[in-house]
Amino acid sequence: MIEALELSRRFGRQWALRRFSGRFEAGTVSAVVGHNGAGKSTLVGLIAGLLRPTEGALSVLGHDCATGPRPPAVRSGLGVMLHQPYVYPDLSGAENLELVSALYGQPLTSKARHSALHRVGLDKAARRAARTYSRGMLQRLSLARLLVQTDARAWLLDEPATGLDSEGHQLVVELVSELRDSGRAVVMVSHQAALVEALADVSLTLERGRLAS
Amino acid sequence: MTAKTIWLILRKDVLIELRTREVLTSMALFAVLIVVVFAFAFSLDETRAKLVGPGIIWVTILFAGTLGLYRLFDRERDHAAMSGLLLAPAGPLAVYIAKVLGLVIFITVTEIIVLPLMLAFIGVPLPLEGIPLFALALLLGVLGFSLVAVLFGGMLASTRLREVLIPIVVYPVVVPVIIGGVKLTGAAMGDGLPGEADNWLRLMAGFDIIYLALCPWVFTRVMVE
Amino acid sequence: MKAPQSSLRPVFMPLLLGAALMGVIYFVFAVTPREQQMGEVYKIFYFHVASAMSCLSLFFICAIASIGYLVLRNRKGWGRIATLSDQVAHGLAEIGVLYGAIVLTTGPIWAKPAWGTYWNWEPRLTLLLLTFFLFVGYLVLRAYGQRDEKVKNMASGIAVVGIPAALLTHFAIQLWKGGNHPQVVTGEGGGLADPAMRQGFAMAVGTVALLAIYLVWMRVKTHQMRDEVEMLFLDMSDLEEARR
Amino acid sequence: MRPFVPSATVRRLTPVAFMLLVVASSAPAISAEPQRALTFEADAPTESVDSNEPLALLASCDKKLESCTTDAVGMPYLIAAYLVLWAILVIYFTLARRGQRRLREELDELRALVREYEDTFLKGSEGDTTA
Repeated sequence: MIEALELSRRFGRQWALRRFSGRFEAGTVSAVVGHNGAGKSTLVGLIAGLLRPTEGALSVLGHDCATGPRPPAVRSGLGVMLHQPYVYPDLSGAENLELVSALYGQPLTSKARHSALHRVGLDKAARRAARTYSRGMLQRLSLARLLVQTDARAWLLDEPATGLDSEGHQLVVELVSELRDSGRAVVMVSHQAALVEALADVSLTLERGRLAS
Repeated sequence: MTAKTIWLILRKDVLIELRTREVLTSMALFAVLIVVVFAFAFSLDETRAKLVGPGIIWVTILFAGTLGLYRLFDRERDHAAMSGLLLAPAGPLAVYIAKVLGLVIFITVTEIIVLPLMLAFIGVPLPLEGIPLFALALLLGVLGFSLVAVLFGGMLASTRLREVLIPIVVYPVVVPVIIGGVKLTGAAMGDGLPGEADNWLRLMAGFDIIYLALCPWVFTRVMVE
Repeated sequence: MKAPQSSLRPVFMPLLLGAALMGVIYFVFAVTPREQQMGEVYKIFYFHVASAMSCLSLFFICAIASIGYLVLRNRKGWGRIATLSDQVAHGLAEIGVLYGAIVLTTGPIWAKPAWGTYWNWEPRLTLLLLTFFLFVGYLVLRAYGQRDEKVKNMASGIAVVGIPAALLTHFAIQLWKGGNHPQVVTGEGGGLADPAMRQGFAMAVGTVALLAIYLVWMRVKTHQMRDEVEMLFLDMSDLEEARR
Repeated sequence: MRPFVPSATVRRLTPVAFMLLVVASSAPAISAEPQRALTFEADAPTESVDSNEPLALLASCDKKLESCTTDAVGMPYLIAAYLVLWAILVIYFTLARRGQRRLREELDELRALVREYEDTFLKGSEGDTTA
């Protein structure tokens, strides 16, 4: 599904990530844990395709990233939830969700949109502009993408529970478990131990850009 | 897929603009202010207006367009929206075309609002039969400017230096289109040799075609790491 | 592999080039005849036009190298060639801007006695001025951005646009100005009638071009060294990690 | 990936080839014939030429060209131009040279440091096995 071999990326004179190897299989939740600055976000950037590896090999959904840009099938096949929620403040919650769903797959039926927003507890705020949302609500809007982007065969989640209360945590656990049970590969990057214990089948620890032995 | 994405991005930009009306007001206001300043600076009378008028109009379009460019990409900068767009299946090409169309629309709407005012302020008579040539010059000029401006604006949007770099890099490249626009606007206002207008039209059309072919190629290769 | 840095060589080349330059300048001042209308002052043109030619060709080759970088960087196994072409492009742009500075200073100094104004918008100097701005932006970006992939891509993007920009600006200014720049070299406006003038000009062009090649090669070496310094830092952090 | 460096022979040959070229190009200068007047139509000088305009003086000079020894009119500009040429080249060259030297020192220093790391690391690793 997603495989990294001796993956390295440098920023100027330091290795942000050095010789990271790992296989992320379908139907499993793989957690990558580490303190701040351990290279987690760099790894997310590499897998998502925002950064290019300095050394090493990376293949996502069968596409070898060294051979240039990713075909559309791979792009819609990999759902990416970055640390910052991908949202336009002037559009309403519902409009944001429709935009993302249409960009990354098929347009959203109003029924599917309604049920997704309801599931993440945003049905009341759906019409309001995203500018008025709190950080937790923005995170919930991002989580709604997990339900809506049905084409995604693999998910890359960077700190999926930022800004969420305990109920939000529970929501993340439910949603990610559903993804796993439906045979999708989930790569979750987080420094919250509770979340990792609840979900992770496989857990890798990053220290100073390297896999801790 | 790409066409759908272009439409989505464009519709999103226009929708946000209709809600906030932030871009158009700043561009229109900015354009009118420039014209007023120029009108005072040159203390225009009838004869001089015809000489300086086209220049003022096109300088205003250039600066207002640059302002619109910054606004257009500011929206993508916060909330990591640009990476969200670039990772989409349609990729950077759709983003580029959507942003070019967006900028052309914004500048054209600003022109429609501001040009009548400008012509009045400068006091330049635009004869009726000159209008088609003037409109064609505007279209070719604005398209050419947008193709180059969006290429460099998109590329440099994420760097600290964009306000410094974008003008230095964009203005030298769009000079042919600006001179062409000024000359054609002059011709539309009645002076200037008839034969010259065709040359300028050919040059501006060539400019647009060349950059229509080159800019997407460069944008798609540069925006992805 | 340790490059043999013989102490003589780093000094030898600049002295040689300096001597060649002096030789050409001596030839220009002593041997080439005075011009019928402008007397001695026209002799600025030798190095002015020679530098202008080198400047525009440096920008052109820089654009080609940048296209090479953009195309090859994703090909398997072409990584080192891509890095080299990017370093070469950066060096070419730097020396291009240097020569541009020479042209844009000697140009007005020549224009004042010859045509009475420091700047009269004649086509080729204006073309060079605009392309000069484009590559100044290139260098500003290179100087302030770190040396990572994104900055290399953006800089290459700017350089690549240089070719169509120069061509279109050339036609636009021809149309706009009609051009009264004496076609000294290309022969329409009288050209170099005197053989000594032609030799002088050929030597000036030759020396300026060779100086350009040497300076670009020096800058490429510098960029390679800077990359190697970063490589060594990375190796060191590897060794530290392995020892822990 | 190590930076690409031309082979040693290429580097040794370039200065020799270059020197030959310069000598060859300046040879004809030595055998140049004495000066002769020649035709060279720069553009007609601008119409509004008043008396103190240098151009007017120039034009008058060509009537008595043979005896036109001191070209005082153009000389300061000529000298200024060549001074600018030299200034730009020399200043740039010294700055680039100094930067390169500093970089070369840093490079040698780093190479020594890395070699020293490797030695201590190899010695240090006899005892334990590294990951």
